[in-house]
Amino acid sequence: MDRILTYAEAIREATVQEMTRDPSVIVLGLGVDDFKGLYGTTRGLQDEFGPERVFDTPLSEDGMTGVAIGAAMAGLRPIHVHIRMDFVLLAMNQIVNMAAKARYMYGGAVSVPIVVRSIIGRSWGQGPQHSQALHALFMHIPGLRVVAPSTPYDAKGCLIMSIRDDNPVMFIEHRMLHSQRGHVPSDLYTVPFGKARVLAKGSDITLVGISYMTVECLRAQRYLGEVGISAEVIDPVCLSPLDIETILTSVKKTGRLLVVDSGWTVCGASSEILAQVAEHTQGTPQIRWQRMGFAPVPCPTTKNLENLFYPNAQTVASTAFAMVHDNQRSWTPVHKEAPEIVEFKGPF
Amino acid sequence: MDRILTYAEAIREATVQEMTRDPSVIVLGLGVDDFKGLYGTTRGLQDEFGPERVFDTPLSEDGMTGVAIGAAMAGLRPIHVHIRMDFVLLAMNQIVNMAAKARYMYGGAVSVPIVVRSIIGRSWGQGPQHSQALHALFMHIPGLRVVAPSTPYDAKGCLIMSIRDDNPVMFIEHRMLHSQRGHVPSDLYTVPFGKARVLAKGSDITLVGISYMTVECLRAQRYLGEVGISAEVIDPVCLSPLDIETILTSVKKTGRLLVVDSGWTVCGASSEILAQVAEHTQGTPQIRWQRMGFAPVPCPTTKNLENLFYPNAQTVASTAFAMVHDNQRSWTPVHKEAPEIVEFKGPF
Amino acid sequence: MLDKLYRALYRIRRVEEEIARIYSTDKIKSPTHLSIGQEAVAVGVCEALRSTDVVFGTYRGHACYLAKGGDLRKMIAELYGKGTGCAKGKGGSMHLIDVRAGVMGTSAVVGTTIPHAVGYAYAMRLRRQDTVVVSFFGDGAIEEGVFHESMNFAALRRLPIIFVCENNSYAIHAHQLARQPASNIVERARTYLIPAERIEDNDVLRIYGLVKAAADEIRSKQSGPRFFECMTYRWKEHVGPGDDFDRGYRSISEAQPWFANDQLKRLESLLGPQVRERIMGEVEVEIAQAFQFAESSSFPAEEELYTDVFGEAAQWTAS
Amino acid sequence: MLDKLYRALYRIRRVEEEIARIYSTDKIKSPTHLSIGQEAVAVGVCEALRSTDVVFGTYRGHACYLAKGGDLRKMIAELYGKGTGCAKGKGGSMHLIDVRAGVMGTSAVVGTTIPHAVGYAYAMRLRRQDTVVVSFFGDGAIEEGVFHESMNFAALRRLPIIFVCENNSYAIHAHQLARQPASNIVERARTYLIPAERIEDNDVLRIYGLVKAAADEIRSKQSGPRFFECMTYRWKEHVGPGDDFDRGYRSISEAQPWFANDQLKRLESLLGPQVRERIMGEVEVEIAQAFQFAESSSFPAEEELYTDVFGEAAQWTAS
Ligand SMILES: Cc1ncc(C[n+]2csc(CCOP(=O)(O)OP(=O)(O)O)c2C)c(N)n1
Ligand SMILES: Cc1ncc(C[n+]2csc(CCOP(=O)(O)OP(=O)(O)O)c2C)c(N)n1
Ligand SMILES: [Mg+2]
Ligand SMILES: [Mg+2]
Repeated sequence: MDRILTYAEAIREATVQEMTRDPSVIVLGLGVDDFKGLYGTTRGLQDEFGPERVFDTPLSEDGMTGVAIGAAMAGLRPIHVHIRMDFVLLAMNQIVNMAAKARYMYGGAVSVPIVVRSIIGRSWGQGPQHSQALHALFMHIPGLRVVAPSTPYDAKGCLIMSIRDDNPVMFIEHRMLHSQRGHVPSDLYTVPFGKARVLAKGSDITLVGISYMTVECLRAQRYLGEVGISAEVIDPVCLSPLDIETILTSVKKTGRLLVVDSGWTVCGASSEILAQVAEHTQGTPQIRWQRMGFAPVPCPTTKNLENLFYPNAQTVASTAFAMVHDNQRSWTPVHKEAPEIVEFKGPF
Repeated sequence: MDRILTYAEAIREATVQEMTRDPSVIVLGLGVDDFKGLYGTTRGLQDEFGPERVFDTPLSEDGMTGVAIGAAMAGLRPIHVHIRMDFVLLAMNQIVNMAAKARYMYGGAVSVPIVVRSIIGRSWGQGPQHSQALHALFMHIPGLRVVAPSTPYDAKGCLIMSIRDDNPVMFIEHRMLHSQRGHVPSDLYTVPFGKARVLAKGSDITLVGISYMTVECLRAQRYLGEVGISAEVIDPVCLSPLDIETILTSVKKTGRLLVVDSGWTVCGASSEILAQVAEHTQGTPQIRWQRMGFAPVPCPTTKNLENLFYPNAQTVASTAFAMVHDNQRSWTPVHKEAPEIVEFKGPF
Repeated sequence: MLDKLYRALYRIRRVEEEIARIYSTDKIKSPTHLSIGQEAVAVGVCEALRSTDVVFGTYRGHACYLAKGGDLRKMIAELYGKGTGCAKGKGGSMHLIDVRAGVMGTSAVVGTTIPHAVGYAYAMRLRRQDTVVVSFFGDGAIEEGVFHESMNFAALRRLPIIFVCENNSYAIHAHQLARQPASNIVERARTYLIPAERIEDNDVLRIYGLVKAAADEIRSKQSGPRFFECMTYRWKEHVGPGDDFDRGYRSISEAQPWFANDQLKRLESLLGPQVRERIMGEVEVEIAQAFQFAESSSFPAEEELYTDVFGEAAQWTAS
Repeated sequence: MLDKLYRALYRIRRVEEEIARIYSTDKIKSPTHLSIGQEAVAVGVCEALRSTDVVFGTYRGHACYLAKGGDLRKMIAELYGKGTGCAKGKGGSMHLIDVRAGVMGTSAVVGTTIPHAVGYAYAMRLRRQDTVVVSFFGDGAIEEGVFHESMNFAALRRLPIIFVCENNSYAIHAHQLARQPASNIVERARTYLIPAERIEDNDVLRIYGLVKAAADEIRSKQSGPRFFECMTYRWKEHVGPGDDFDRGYRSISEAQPWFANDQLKRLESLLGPQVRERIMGEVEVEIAQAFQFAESSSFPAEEELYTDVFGEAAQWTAS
């Protein structure tokens, strides 16, 4: 049965259903038990499953990541939640040196089925240390899965997949996605890793949006439609492994690729996607490609600079328009701030 | 006056000369004062400059990075040395959230002139946690400089540049470079950031080697010469900022780009270089490009698998050969293990 | 002295009340953490320091910034995101800095400035300067490993630093005893042989006196670090301008003794009405002017997005 | 019991002597850290455990692996980089594991396995299993913040874990007092209200007795963590098979009392010659066979480069 849920509700539902099904699933992280419930994604879980399976942690990201890894080695399936991905930088040693490598360096003797949920992104002046999207750092490391679903449907299915997967999974949620609504089946289902989704069909240009940028790409697609440009919008959903085939098929059709990341571009997801497409299409002179992402600076706090820091539907549409017109013409749709950005003022 | 020094000696000399010139330069890090002297790069420094300016640290990578940052804010120029880059993962929070952002988030009020020297790479079964080359993680972050010189000349000049620069610099040394010899002027000189070097001229293919891979690319270039292929070899020297112009000029001439990294390829330096070249040369159908790097797995310890994990002169030559012959022909030079790899058995 | 302490307390309290009042207008577009109720710690500590001494603080840093002499106008402009702010609007409430006043920065990532303070102190010792450095942090921050790493190094090298734990019993909504096996942060410091004291009652005079003595001793005897655990209480919600005693994680009865023990009221009662009113009047004018300054300042120009990422050591580029 | 302890000590000593002997032939192509001189800690602790109990160790992990019952043949094969090794040759000396024996892994990054042990203990408590988990680490590891984070959480949740600090006074070439303001690691544990004891003399019987009592108590009373700081001494260089008393960072006179107090010799003297010789004989055969096994095993096939990166939860892929 399909219902309309928010992305946050979808995450919560996936968690509840998996915890009900499998007693080895536990949830830990700063604030997972509090009344704000991490944007509602963990609200009420502790009442339902008790303080042994759902617990707040001390402020010890490095140590608690290690605790999750050890618990996973003992057969649990911990979901470790971080309200901001910036804090995961404290846990890089455990994630990269241990979680990603344990199975390999122990010759297959252990599994580390942890899910590291972390929230990225913009909203209400989060500033340089509270808004980073560092998925590229994890894509670089073999042994990690990296998923960044953008719809409630995929949020639920990917989270269930991530919990059941026997490997460490970095599960990435953009704060501006939590309020997005969409159809979500009530039963349990998995969304497989490594399958991209075509969210809108088009013939003139392929827009690949990462995480929240899919929302902005879909808006851009509508703007572009108004000026007669047909954009195809693809959501990779999973960044590692990456489904380059779906992107390639589209690019071969449209001849143009614009990758829009919710992160920095240098050594980023957008550079990887562009590089793979370029490798696979060399010798096809008509293909054009470009990347967009954060400005190459730390994120400023003040609103007027923050607006310039992030790509948005208008800048995406405008860039796509120029690409389609071989940079011979330019156009920008009227700027409308995204409702979710206007509305969000916390809670943090 | 030019003399022949090893890369390790060049680093030591740059340190001594800068410490002599500028009393604000200090050196800290695990083992910088011990008799092994980090491959000789810090040997004797403590005797020369005293235990206040050259000191061993507790095993506290995160904290000591913060200490270096605080000291830098107070006007010192700390060089923080890590015998393995794998350990820098413990300091990601301080490097990414503080060092890279302090100047920006404090509106230009402070500088963080730290140099983080870290050693990467292969040798004598270092295994999964003692051999990583994670420069791409730092290239991704605005506010950091990333340099990876491959010659003794550049090691000295880049280190002096890094010390004098007012920004955090990740200075990356491959263990197999320390014993490499080359001309090094005895006076003080800087090698500017953002300038690549053409190490060998050629017309058929451009080999871009990163860090130690320049050595292997130069060997590959000689192998290729024996079968009539003229390879140009470029060392970016500095990875952030990256001198894409020099690479582009070469690729436009040769029509072929093979980027060989001493790291993983996904979201790596090689994907960034390929992406930038692809962006700048779109519509030029004859250009071919490819990446090489670590196998997409953690580094295995046992020698026979380790040999397969890393690119080397033979695999580079063989890949370049195939590219030049449009994958219609294949050839591999006889495998000779690199002398520096055969010889190195510690000290660690 | 009393009047100085009173002025400092009153000024911080009133500034934050104004911030709380203005917050609902959305002129401040960023998460903001108020120190109301905790001012005595910052004030007691900072008044005991010299202007050349240096402090490092946290995202809950208004009190520390103001107590140490940070520019009020630049602070309010910073909260408003204006180009005249102390960080040109790029930082906001959580990233205050005023180098001139010795406020060397506040950070949004818990625990991150603790080792900076230690490193700064290292530099001071190396340079034979008699600067004392203070590191402010919360009872939550001590759970981060870096706290221990910082104390170990500071103690090992006997650095001129005073660690000040502002223990308000909560990290966001979690009580200290839900995060730590005991409330004994001072004991942690003592295992590093750092002389450590716990001050139970937010007493601004006692804090002032003890920190002054500690700073003097560090300066005169080149002795090593000192540690103070200052028990205090946050009156407002963790982030934002509201009250939150109805949210279930803490009770108003727990707060009552702290309200009753308000250091501002206490000093008020110790001062004559004239002094009090003069101070109040002056402070209100200053505050009004600061908000006016912020209001009338411009947002940073668009080019500012790209400035301050890198700095150039101009003197060397020639060589 | 004495003969069991003796056998364990003798076996580890002799295995490592053989490793040291063979090392110069370059059959072992990887950094190798010997425990010679420190065996009493691993043996005293592990003999006090049940086979279902679990240990986590460090890169200096041969003793811990063997004492806990890890497969000797697979260990030597691992050092040789053979496909029959306990980690298929992918790990080497620093990454030993034997899940069947409860050796849950050793790691080359200092401190990294400490929280794993805590997490494992968390899982055991959640599952109401009476497994006791032991975390081994050095006196250097306690300087890493994660050590404190791990103790805090273990104490907070009263987990079934025994922390064992193998304090050999050195981290590589740096003496503990060059890295810490005092030699009082037990005190750190006590501030978390963890009962902690320091054992000064490497006494294998005392270690055995105390750990046995602690494990029993954890099991019977579901009490929280325990901590032992075991003073010991590394006879060989930090990494590699050689001696290094000529390198200036430590003196042979410092080592002499430890040589004199060799636990292997001590137990040898307590056993009758027959028992001793039987054990020696058996162990020598086992060791010879293990090296033989390693020699005759094959290196992993080339395809192995790509295996073991990811695992599949086969039971779920259908859903
Ligand atoms: C490393 C890190 N982890 C988590 C957070 C989220 N966070 C913000 S404030 C806070 C609580 C800090 O408590 P405490 O140190 O006691 O300071 P207080 O807010 O009480 O002043 C947490 C967990 C953060 N900012 N940084
Ligand atoms: C995080 C980290 N930092 C530094 C190193 C380098 N290193 C390897 S062993 C060692 C010393 C560890 O000392 P201790 O914990 O006392 O163990 P011991 O070697 O004495 O058994 C160091 C610093 C490392 N492996 N990991
Ligand atoms: Mg607090
Ligand atoms: Mg030791």
